[in-house]
Amino acid sequence: MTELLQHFELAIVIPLLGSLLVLLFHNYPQLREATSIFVAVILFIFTAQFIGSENQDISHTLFTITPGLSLAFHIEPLGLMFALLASSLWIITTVYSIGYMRGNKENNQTRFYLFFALSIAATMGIAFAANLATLFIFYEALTLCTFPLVTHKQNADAQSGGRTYLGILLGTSIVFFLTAIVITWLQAGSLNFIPGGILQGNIEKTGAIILFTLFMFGIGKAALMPFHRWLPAAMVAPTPVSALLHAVAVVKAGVFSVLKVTVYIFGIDFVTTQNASTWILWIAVATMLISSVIALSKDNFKARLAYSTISQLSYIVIGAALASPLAALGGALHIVTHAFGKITLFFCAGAVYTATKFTQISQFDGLGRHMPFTFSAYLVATISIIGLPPFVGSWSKWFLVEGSINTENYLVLIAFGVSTLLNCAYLLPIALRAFFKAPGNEINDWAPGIKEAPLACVVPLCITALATLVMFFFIQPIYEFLAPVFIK
Amino acid sequence: MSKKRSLILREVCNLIVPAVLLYAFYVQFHGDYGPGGGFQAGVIFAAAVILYALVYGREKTQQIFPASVVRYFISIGLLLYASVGVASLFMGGNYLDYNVLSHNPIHGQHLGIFLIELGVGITVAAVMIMIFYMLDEYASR
Amino acid sequence: MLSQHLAVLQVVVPLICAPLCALLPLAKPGNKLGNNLAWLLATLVSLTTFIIALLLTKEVSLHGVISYQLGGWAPPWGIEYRIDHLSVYVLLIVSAIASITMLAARKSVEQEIAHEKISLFYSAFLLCLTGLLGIVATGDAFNIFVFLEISSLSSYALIALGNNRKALTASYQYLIMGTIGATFILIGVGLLYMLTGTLNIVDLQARVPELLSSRTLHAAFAFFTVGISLKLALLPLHLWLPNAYAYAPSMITVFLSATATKVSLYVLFRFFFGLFSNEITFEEFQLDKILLPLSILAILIASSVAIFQDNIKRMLAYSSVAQIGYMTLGISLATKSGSIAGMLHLFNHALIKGGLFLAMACIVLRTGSVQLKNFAGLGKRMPWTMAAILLLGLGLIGVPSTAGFISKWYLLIAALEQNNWLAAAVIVGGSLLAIIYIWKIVEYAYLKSPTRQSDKYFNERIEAPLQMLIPLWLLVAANFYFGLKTSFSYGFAETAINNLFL
Amino acid sequence: MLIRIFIASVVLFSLWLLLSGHFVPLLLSLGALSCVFVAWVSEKLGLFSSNFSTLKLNLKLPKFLPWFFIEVVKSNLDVSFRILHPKLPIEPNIMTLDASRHGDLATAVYANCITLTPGTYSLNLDSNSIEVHSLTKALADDLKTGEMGKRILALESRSTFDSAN
Amino acid sequence: MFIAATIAILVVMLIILLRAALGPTVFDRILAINTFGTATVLLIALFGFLTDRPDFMDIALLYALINFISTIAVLKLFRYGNLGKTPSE
Amino acid sequence: MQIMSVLGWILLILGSFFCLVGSIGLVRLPDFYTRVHAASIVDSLGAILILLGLMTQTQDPIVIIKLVFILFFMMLTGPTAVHALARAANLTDKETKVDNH
Amino acid sequence: MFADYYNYWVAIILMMLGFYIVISDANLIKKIIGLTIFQTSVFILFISMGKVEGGTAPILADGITTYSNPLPHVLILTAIVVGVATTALGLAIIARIHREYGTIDENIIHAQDEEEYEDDDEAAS
Amino acid sequence: MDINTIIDISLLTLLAITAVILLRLHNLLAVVLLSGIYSLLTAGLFVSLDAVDVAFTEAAVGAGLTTVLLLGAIAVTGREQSVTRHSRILPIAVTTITAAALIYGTLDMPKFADPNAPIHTHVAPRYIEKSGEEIGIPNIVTSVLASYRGYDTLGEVTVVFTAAIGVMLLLSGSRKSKSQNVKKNVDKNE
Ligand code: NA
Ligand code: NA
Repeated sequence: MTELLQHFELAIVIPLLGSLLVLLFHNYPQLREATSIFVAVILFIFTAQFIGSENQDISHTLFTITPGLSLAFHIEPLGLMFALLASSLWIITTVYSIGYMRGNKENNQTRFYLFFALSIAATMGIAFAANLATLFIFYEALTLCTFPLVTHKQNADAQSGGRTYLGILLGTSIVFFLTAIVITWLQAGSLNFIPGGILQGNIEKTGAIILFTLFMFGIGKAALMPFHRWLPAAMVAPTPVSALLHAVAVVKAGVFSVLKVTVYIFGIDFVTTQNASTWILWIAVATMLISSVIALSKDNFKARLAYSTISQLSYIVIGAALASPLAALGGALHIVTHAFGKITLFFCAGAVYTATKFTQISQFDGLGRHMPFTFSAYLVATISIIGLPPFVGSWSKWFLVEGSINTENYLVLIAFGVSTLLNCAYLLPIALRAFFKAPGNEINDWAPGIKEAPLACVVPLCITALATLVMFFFIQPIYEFLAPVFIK
Repeated sequence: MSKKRSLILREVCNLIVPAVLLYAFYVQFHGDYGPGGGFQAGVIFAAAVILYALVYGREKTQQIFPASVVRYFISIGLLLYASVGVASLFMGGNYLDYNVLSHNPIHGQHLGIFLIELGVGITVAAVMIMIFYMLDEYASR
Repeated sequence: MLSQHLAVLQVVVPLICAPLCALLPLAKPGNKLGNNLAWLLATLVSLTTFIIALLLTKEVSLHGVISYQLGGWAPPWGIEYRIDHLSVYVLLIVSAIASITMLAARKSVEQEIAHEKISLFYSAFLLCLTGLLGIVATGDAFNIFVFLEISSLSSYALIALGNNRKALTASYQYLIMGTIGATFILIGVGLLYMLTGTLNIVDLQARVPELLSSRTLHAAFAFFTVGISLKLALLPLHLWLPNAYAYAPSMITVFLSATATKVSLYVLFRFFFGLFSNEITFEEFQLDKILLPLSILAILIASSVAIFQDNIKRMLAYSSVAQIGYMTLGISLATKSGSIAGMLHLFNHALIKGGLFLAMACIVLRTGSVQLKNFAGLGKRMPWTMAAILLLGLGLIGVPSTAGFISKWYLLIAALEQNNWLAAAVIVGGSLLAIIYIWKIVEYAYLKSPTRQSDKYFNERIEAPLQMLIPLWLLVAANFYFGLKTSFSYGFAETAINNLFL
Repeated sequence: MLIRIFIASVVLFSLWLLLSGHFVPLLLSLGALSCVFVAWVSEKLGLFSSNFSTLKLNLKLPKFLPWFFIEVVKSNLDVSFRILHPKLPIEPNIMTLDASRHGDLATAVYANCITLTPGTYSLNLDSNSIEVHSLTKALADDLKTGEMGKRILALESRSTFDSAN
Repeated sequence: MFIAATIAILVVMLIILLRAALGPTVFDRILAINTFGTATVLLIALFGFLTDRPDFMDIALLYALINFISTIAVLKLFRYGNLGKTPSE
Repeated sequence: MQIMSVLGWILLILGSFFCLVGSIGLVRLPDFYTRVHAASIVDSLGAILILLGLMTQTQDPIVIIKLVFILFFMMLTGPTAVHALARAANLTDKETKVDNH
Repeated sequence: MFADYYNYWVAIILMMLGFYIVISDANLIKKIIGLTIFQTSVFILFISMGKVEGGTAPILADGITTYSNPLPHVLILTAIVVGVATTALGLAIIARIHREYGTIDENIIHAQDEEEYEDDDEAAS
Repeated sequence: MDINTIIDISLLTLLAITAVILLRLHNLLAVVLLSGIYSLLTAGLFVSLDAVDVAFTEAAVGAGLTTVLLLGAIAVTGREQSVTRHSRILPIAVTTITAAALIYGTLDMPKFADPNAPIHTHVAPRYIEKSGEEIGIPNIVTSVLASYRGYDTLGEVTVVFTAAIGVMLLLSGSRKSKSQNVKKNVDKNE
């Protein structure tokens, strides 16, 4: 068994096998979905086994494609955290998907579960990647595997959304990310993720700034403006997809990559000494604020959530760009806290859609009374994202704020304040509307028929909402788990 | 009446065609000594046939040089050439090394050159006749 | 016994079998024996050339350059076949693609070519193969010209056989431009011969350095380069290519797209680095100064034009022009690593484009059209073919783990080594454009429902026959194999260029 | 037929010997083969039916040629004079010659001879007549006297007996 | 003396070329070209003597033949619009 | 030998002269039908004299034979070609005349 | 200078005249003719290279010591054959083009093709 | 100036005149005929440059065969003349540049007929000196063509063969209508 555990790259193989089984059972929906859940659970258990061994410096090189390009995996806290996050949320999302897909009688469900599993496989690859090349390969694989999910509906909207999605993600990665990787290879002679970075002493100041910029824009999944448009575009996908992939896997893969590059390629110290991140910092700040404002203007629920996500991702990029250990730690933490918060919000959106087919916020007046669980969970998650105790979101914001104070970036501090206010402004009114406003015309017509979405939908969103609360109290182990990466 | 119209041409053609055909063979086999060789011989042979076709018509020409047969000769000439090379392989030399074709290298060279020139002549004559046939047939279609 | 003659057998086997193929009885209605025999012969011959190429590869890896004296006359008096790493590399590509093409060809050819012409068709194919292999194998400048013409003439004829009448005009245009190109090459060879008295490439290389100041040598270089560029379809001399590839019979497009321009590029390599040397080419003639902008324009313009094509074969043809730009871009970086990258892309692109056009052949076989709108719903109707197109398309874009990615990786490295940011930008920018045109196909195939011309048929599965799918998926597999394992594709290119560079 | 092929082969081979100049066994035997082949092909092509009579006719030529050559020279001089004359004194006209007594071959020879003599040439042939273009009236009149026609008729008449086959 | 004759023939060729260029009818051109062929035969024959290698008469002989065939072909084409049709009208 | 040389001279010069005259005629004469006469000069006397002149200048029997062949050939084909040409022109003219009426 | 290079220069002029016909004339057959002129002129260039002062044709004969270079002759023999093969093929293509388009004028053919692109070219015409 | 030079220059001049006339003529038949003259003149020039074998071939091919083939093609297409003209600017520019490159290239060429040029001192001398004993036939061109460079000639015959295959492919039989095929095929599949 320990032998088997040595091969943590099986974390990729498990969902791959899962996808194979899904394909095999395409004529037996029950079996197919049972398999999905089963594999998700297996994956989580498998990943969880590694807690405790994250600092043992385990790495494997699978094979070398060509000098510089090798497929290699390692375990380190950041990656393990990401893997745990994705695999745990996969279980919940799978359950939720079953409810959603059946509730909405979607077509091509086999394809859906197939690519879902493939996407998780790719995410695992990103999480355990031991070098930039491996990370890049799975990064691209993730883009491609999620494309069929995004365009699941196969209509004109899906087509144009898919176009933006693919165009920006593939485009930025090939133009900037790949270029940055090649430069890194040429300058450092290595692409490995090494604590403290590999670029120190191999690149001069301007080079470092350019390279950092290339990385930050190249990792389009982090949705830095102006390369953020794919995220709202991807909202044409069925909601579970939006939930898992665009709250967890895809966007988090982006910011995760940002952190990995900052910490293991540049090294936080090096970024600080070279001021490599200065102007990325301001772009991130701007992205954070502008997308919040845009979110305010969106009446479409999922679109608002999407712009909220863009804004929240910038927190993490800011965490990296501030280049202070505490801020970076805050960023890493925010990956987790935002994931739980945002997935809850998306689950809520899906639940509302399944129950009422409503997509616009203005239709939600009084809906809270018909769907109390959903909107309670919504409220909880909202508060967590805004960053108020006793929810876990407050911790990550706290570290980020502390980081900005430590580095004396008071403007950033102010920006955080403004952003928090904006968060309140675009997220809270939805809950207020649902609970306190008089029902609109549409709901009156519908009222007798409206009830909570299927149990398979509601239970998961309650669980994730609850998690934001529970995790608030268990922050110490998470902090200790991540701290070694950032603080020596 | 019609016969007389092209009478001069036919009479002259009757005289010239055998002479030209013979001349083609002369050129074929005297390429070692003077200008000419397989290619030129092939062209001259074809020219004779074409002249005949101009005067007597393609259909009559094809009764004696049928397209189906000419088609085979196109391949046969090239095969003859290429197989001289194969023969030298089997006789222990490099491809197209005529020295090994006979005990005496000079004889080998003579034999090799003779055969390949023959191959050239056959293919070229057949090809040129064929192309003429094809173009003309196409024009009359 | 024949093992020491492999070099010449590589070329002579198809050469001898071409007339044999033409000798097969003409098919009569209802009797396909002759046609099937012709196909069988062509396939066996192609496979044989591939095996010979493999044996040669082994030989060259073990013992280095093979020199074969044709007619037993020592060079420079006789013609020499000279096979080194570079030649073997291209020989392998050409013979492998020929084998794949022939394995897949039977049904497509039966459909597209008139019954009574099929044995001639295969004969012409073998001639084309002979020509291409001959160009690569030879070490004699004039012999290149002769075999170039064999391959060119047969391609003109084969292209003209396409069912659209535009195939004829395309073929004619190719004939004119190709012949101008060949004549320019002839002029180049003539001037070189005039200066040195020799035609043997090795002998030429020994004699060229002392002539560097000669303006005649400059002119020879210019004419040779322009001539090859015409054959290579380097922008702006590419005009013949798009229609030729778009309207040729499907299998011919498969074969030519993957081999013809590649062989021309080989000649360019041979000429720049084998006949002249990298020092002369870049330092004396400053070739990179012209080649770089042209390559950049080729990538950008041709990729952009490809986007607007509705005929997918034409789209892919324009893409080929762009990809040729990538290869010449590699050369124009004037470094070893640049040339290696160009060579590597030559290899990888042959697999990818061959595969894509083979998929087009499948689609033509089943639907008769490669218009974009015809692709609507094909994802369901021809799932395996479309999946292959998608995967090969990813290769063309340069998604990691595909062969195309490896090419771009090395091209980028080569460009950035020189701090050539423009080139780097173009390399990645070209990929962006590739995303657009590849994704047009993917969207139509997967996201559009079939046009409702005849509902009855339009949801039926019409997957291509296994005979074509297997070769197609072999290429797909190769696309990924060489995307994950580069020891041969890169390693051989590296050795080849290292041996060639001073 | 075989006889004709044989005779033709012999004639052709003598031509070969005249042309060749290389009398080595190989070339001689190749020449012989070629001649037989050409003779055979010519027979197949139907070239001999009149060829032999032409050959026999050619044997009579030595008597005809000197007279004809002189005629040619005369007319050449005449036409040259007119060409070089500043005033270009010509009076082209077309007339018809009677050739009803001539056989096919003789008509052909007649027409060719007319053409070979500058100043006149045959425009068209008919079963009984030859249409002739002449540069001057005088030349036309010369022709009309029929001297040439008679001589050619004489050439033919002595060879008609074997043109029957 | 060969020189004089050669030069004369060259001049002849030049003049004939003039007629070929001027035309005006196709027949004028064919006539000119036919005559040009004769002149070329004579030139080659003279040239063999000029260079003292008179054994190249083959070329002249070939010319005479070729000249004839192309003239006939042109005329056939002109009259019948076709090269190989049996003239049976 | 001397006689042959002189004879050759005369023949060649005369031949050249007639060729020149013929070519001049080809330019000077007014229409196609008259130009045919000029061309005939080159084809007949011009060619005959030059070829005869050449025959006097060699002792090699093969060369002489080849010259004879050339002469024979030209005398056979020249008038034939001219006749065919004239006939074609004549017929064409007649046809166009018919068309015009 | 002039006599040293006269052959080459005239050959170049001839080549360019042929080349000009190829690229400027709209008639497909004339283009082919231009091509043959272009190629023939290149042959002249080659053959001029092979000439040796005072040499004669490279056919061994007693008493002759200087021969012109035979190699260009050999190369050009091959090139001539290649040229006529190209011409034949080109003419065959032209014949087909004429049947399909009813013209051999390049511009008219292009115009017809353009129309067809606009119409949409479902592979068969 | 010796007679060789005179002939050489005269023939070249005649060639140039012919080419210019060709350029200006648009009557296809006339063009074909003149291209025949061009070939004849070239062949004459080849004789004067000692290339008798080449002259022989050029005469047979250029003046004879090509003319017949061109006429055969005209039989198909009719004596249609160019109706339209291309723009002249690009062709003139291209030819001018090409010519300039070539003229530039001549500037360092060995002199015409210079016996000490590299072309006459390397490789070729072996053919002239040794072919008699190595091959044993007097015509050096034949020796080189058929033996020393016999492989080129094999290629040349293959080119001719290719042309024949090509012409047969293009002109024989009937064209297969694609639309019919596809229909048939689709039916088969359904
Ligand atoms: Na010869
Ligand atoms: Na007369």
